[in-house]
Amino acid sequence: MSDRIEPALFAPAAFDAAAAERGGYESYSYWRSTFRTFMKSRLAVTLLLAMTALVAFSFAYPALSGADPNAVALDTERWNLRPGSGSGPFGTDGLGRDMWARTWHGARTSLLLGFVIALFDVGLGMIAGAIWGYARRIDRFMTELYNVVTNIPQTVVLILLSYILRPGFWTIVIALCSTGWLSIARFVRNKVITIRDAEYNIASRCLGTPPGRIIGRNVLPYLVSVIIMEAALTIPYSIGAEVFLGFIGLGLPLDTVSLGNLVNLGKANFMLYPYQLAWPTSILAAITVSFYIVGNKFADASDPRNHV
Amino acid sequence: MMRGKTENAAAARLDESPVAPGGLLLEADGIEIGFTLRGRHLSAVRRASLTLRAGETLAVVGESGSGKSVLAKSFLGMLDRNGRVEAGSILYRGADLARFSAEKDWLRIRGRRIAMVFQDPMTALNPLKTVGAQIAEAAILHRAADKRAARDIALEMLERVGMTEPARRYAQYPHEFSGGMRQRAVIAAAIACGPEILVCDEPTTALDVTIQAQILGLIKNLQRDLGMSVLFITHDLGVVARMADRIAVMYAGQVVEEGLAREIFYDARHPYTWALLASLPQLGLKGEELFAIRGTPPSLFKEIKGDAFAPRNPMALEVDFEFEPPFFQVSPTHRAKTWLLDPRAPRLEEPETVRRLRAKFPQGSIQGGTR
Amino acid sequence: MLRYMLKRFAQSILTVALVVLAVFMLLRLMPTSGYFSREDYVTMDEAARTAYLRTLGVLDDPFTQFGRFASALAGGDLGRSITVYPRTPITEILAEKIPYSLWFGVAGISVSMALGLLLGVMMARYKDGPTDWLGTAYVVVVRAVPSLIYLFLIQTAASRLLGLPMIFYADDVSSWILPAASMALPGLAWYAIWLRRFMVDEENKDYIKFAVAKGVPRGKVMTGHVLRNAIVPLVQYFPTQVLLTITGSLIIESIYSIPGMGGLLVYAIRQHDNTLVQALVLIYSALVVAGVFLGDVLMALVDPRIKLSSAPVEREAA
Amino acid sequence: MKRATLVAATLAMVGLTAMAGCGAARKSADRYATTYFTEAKTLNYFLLLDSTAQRVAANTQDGLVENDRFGRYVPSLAESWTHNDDYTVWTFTLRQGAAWVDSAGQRTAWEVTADDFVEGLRYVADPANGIKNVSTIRKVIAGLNGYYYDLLDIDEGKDIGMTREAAEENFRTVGVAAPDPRTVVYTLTKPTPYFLSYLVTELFFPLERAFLDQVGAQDFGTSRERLIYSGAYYLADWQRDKQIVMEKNPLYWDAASVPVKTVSMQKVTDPAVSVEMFIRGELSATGLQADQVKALAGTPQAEFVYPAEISSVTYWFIQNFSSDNPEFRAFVNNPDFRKALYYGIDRVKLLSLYDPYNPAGLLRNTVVPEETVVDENGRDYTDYPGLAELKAAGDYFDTDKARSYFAKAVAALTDGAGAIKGVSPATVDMKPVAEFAVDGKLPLQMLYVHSNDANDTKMALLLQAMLEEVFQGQVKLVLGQYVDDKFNDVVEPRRFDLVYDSFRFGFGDPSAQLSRLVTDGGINDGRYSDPEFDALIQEAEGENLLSERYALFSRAERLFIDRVYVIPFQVGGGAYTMSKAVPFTYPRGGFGTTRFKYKGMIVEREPVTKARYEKLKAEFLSEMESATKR
Repeated sequence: MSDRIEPALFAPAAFDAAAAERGGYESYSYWRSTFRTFMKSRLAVTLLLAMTALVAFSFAYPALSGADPNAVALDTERWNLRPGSGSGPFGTDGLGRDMWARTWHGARTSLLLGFVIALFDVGLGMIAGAIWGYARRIDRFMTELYNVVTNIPQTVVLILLSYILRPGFWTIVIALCSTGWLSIARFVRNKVITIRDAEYNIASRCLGTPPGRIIGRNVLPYLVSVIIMEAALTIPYSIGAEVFLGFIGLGLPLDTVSLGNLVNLGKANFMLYPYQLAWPTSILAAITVSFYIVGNKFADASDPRNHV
Repeated sequence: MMRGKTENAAAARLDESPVAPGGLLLEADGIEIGFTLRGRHLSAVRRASLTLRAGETLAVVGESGSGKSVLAKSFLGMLDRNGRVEAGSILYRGADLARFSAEKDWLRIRGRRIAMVFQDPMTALNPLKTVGAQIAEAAILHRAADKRAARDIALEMLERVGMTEPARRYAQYPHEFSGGMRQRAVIAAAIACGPEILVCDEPTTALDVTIQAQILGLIKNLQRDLGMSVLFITHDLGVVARMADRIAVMYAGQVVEEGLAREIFYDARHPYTWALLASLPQLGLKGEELFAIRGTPPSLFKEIKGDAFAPRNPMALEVDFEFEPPFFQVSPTHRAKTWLLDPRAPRLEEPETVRRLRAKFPQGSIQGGTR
Repeated sequence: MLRYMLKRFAQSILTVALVVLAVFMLLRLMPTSGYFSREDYVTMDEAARTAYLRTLGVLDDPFTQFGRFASALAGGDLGRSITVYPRTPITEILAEKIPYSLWFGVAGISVSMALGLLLGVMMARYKDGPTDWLGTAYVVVVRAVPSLIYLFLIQTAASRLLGLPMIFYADDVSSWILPAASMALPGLAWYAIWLRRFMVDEENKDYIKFAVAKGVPRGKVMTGHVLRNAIVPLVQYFPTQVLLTITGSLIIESIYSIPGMGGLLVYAIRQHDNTLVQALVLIYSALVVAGVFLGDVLMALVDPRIKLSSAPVEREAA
Repeated sequence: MKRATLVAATLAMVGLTAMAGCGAARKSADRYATTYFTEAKTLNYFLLLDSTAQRVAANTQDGLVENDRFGRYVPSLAESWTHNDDYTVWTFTLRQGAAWVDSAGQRTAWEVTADDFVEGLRYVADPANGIKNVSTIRKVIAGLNGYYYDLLDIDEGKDIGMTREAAEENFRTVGVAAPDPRTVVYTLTKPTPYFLSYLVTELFFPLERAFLDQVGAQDFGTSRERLIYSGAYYLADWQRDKQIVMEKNPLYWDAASVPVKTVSMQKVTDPAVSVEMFIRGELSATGLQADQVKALAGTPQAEFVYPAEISSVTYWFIQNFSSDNPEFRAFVNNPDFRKALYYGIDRVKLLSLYDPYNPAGLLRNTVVPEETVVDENGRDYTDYPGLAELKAAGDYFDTDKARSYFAKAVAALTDGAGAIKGVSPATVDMKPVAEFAVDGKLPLQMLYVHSNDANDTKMALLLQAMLEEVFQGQVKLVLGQYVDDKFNDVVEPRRFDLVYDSFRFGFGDPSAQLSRLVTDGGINDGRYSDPEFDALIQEAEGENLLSERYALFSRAERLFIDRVYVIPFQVGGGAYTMSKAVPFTYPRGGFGTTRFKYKGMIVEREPVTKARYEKLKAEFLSEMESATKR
């Protein structure tokens, strides 16, 4: 085989430094790798699509359809209609309210709740965690605070705050965030301390870069993946918490349409009108499960160890 | 090239006849090892061939990622789950290890025939078990020893690897050991079952320089005392110079040059080997920048055309970018895979640094390769 | 060691005291009208209402009340319930209720540990296989779907399908099955998923590879090395989990009518039973603190690398 | 039980019932199993903070008199009684040998004596014991009010010139005395012909002082061992939040009238569970909510469902006459608007949330409940002229009337362009219940406040839709919400325009409710004022002849309702039940603990069918007719 090679080829070739450097690798980008790794999981992609569709529909439907989820039927014949019997795809509830409209309005409320809580938890947690990690002086205080707060059983705080404050959207937000941010802050703090003492940051500090800039430029980007995951996992958690608070009578006002309220109302009538629980529950489960899995898969994908 | 898994029954029967020193013990031929990483295929080892003779020390050298560890691991059936030997054969005592798939088969090889010492002694020992127990574990398995006997063997091994107060050391946990002591313990565990081949995967990289010498000495002594063959994987030519009888140089999943230690050090033919030798810090001159191979190794996810080293080789020929070179025999014991040895190729001088090496380390200062 | 324990103990006392004080002060934010029913409110005049509140001992300033609570506590007295079980000594209430929660909790933990660890091992052993897939699906459902929903469905569906009683009767063993099983569900998922993760982590470690290289059969590697080491981080949580069983499960106890501790705190808060809330918060936080400490001690016992010193053990799983 | 067995059992049950209907002998059971939803907070029967404790007290403690199955007052621990001519001094002669038993059903060292009744009242009258209900009788028993406040002042640290011991000595002057062990004499502040209706409340139950001293005041009634029993049952088991078991008192003076030997109550949290347990045969009786009744239609159980007893509690809407909402304040002070509301609220529709089949059966049109107050001729108070028509009106919902009254009100209160006279745009601050802006124009915005209970919320939404429809969009209901037990924080500071409230009827006289509804009355939460009504009530209170007294009260009540100061709409209790207890075999009465008594109740092995219930009811009504006519 080698005999057939053109002798002319046996001439020295010019050295191309760029080609040598390229080595056949594409340049590594953290986000591109994360994205690619994530997209490799068919389940994650499917659920991400489902999740997006659910979220989009939950926000689009109430906004576009104009259906009133609290529209009461004065005609008692229209109460408790089973799905399909001229009553919308999900039937009606004990006041003749359209379960389809209620389910999507409820999904929107619950998602909104989850988003707001995630925003506060993660936002507050990040800022506090970054400061906590960077400022050695407050470390002791924050650690003590963390110890005290994490020693109070979460349900105690949840119930206590829900009870002292008036039941409502912001009460639940406050109740859930009052403890949620601290665990994220703690996590961020640990990360920050690890990164803070990394050599390039010490070098950077020596060059007189202000701490704020170091946090913003060098530290926070490392936390973004953590943050997205925490945010994604906060959604199912806060939806679950809302259901729990509803169960003990401290949830959102019952004329607010939320998944928690729908579940608790549906539960009371489950033996009689199972669909009144089944539909909201299915949507709820679809949302929580997809957020949970997508969050976890994203966490996997954002872990550089899993990058090719 | 897909292989069937049907002829494995015979694989488990090993030829027990003694192999005279210098006789062929293990012969890997045309090995291809591939990994599936997130849906992509990576060729870690590409048609690599290697022989190991009884009682010799063969050093496999190359940059990280050149496939040397992977190749060695395939001799013990220890590739990660997503990797497998896709082609080639590994003949050992009449069995083709490349066709082993059942764990039952490998259990006859691992430890008792071929043992392995890992790079990082800090992580190679189970932190929650006593050092003694981890050595005895191997003894129980391969010498069918009861616990008492295994303990005695373990104590003997600890002593053999130069541990003082073996009884006390036996009951200690790895974290109570220094790095060097841990590596001794790892070696003790590896030799506890009396293997024929000891694979040392960069056993000194993680250690202090002073400890390195001790460990290398220990391995050398053990080899002599126990009559083992040693497959030494390293990227450190300094270590190679001390240890190796023969050297195989790997690049991008291929063995590119193979020969007796002195042949490689004094008469290297492959540009990559030259480059490696040139990078020896000992060869640096005051006021001159240390030599470094330019560029990065190729991605093994992609098909490689021609000579894998060509893009980084300042002396590359046009043909290197088009066709993969075959092996050219330099001497009966020495061969290299480069077009430079082709009669059609221009005569190129080896680099200045390599000549300097010859001047700095005259014949005989390379310990191995006397055979 | 002794110094460390003393320091740790003092810190714990302080933490618990701060927690109780915080909750105590929060409780005082609630209006006293909650002590009266609608009917009471209209039939009692202001003076009578004040008199009633005085008999409850809630009119003194919070610090006096707290002082009273603290000094009684020093004498081993948790006080008497105000509104939930008026005038009943709290210790008596607890003595009645704790056994129920404890037994169901311990039963739940035993089941969840046994099955959860088994499931975790199977998932790790057959990673990416059907077992792993099903196990993961189970874990996802249990962790993502609000527990109220599946617990309720279990009560209604399983009791009908299996012909088991819908509520708990102390003298009917078959009525213990569903609540105990429900109790085990979340724990089972927790054990399974963490054990799986830790085992997978362990499997990739060098010493596992070295053990394989020594020729240890895979089964032995799994049990003797991987499982052994993967369980260690879980051990840390064991004391907390066992201790916290006495706080009961609100939902399960409520739907199965188990007279345990689960709903007590909620009732106490909603009925402004300050002494009861204080006692419960005190107990709960003391349990958490004790659990964490015992967890660290246990860790030190099973992991030779850890010595009890000034720094608490960092916790990985949550 | 496997599904097949369940089906078989159900079929067998149906079969047996059918047989029973054919006249086969019904087997009676000596066990009554039921459920309860809230735990008895304490067994101290003077505190009675919840209905479960009331059930326990009703069956384990007796008073001087009790109600029979027709609601008549009959002897209990008192054999007989007399009163003076103006009903101010009542003398009771006790039964001999009524024993206190302990929690094992064993005889104690004590018998029920006249002193026990004196001690009972002494306990109730001491503010230190925190008896909330004492206010009901503080002004009934002579000297009690003064005694109570003396002690209260002392406890609050006021110097009233005596020590607590001295003040306690003054209990001699309070109108209760035990001249001999078998005689109790009550002296009252004013003529009280209906005094017996107080005696079925716990406030007049006996208390064995020696036992109280033995267990200590603090511990009294905190466990079943720390209590002794004088009633038909003793408490054989009490596991908090789990179960209550009452066993028949073997020493009971009227043991022959107690057919059921064991009453067992299981705590459940979910009403649906109770129904399911009944269907599975685990219970003797269960209540049913509206939706559950509907779901049972077509099942074998459907024929067992019959209406539950209604109670003397009345639900009514109250309007805030001094609202912070200027729009509503303008309208509510207009009688035509109130009439418009009166006719415009479709109460039957609201009640179909509670009873889908016969919602009108839950209607109540009067403040004072029917079948509770009867004059000396056996005539029901609500059958007096004026009220009789109201009662007969039944469902008076009338859209046209509502609209025409509303039009009148609008004409009077607004200019032609829909702007309400004298009202300018404002922000109505009723925080934390609600905050909203009003523009001083039609549509009228009004704040309806409801609890976070599921049914209350449904009712609010229904009311909102209903008023929108009836008043053609001119009345907009703003909804405000409070946590169930925080109603006092809403109604006291008057953070509502419209809200509903409910009141138990305390004792056997219309004054129990009506006298509290006068200007500045205890339950005048709307802050209306009507001198004409006040005068009528005052006049009625001075009349001692029942028929005259009731005539005056009924005139006042009619005027009160015609002017729509409140809008009564619902009876207490009601809805449906399934039970193995034979209806009308147990005591009947609207006061105290009577309605919780199981004495005399006959329990069968099979559920009572609806048909049988109807038959029993007809029989009972005719029996009662003859029993109560004098």
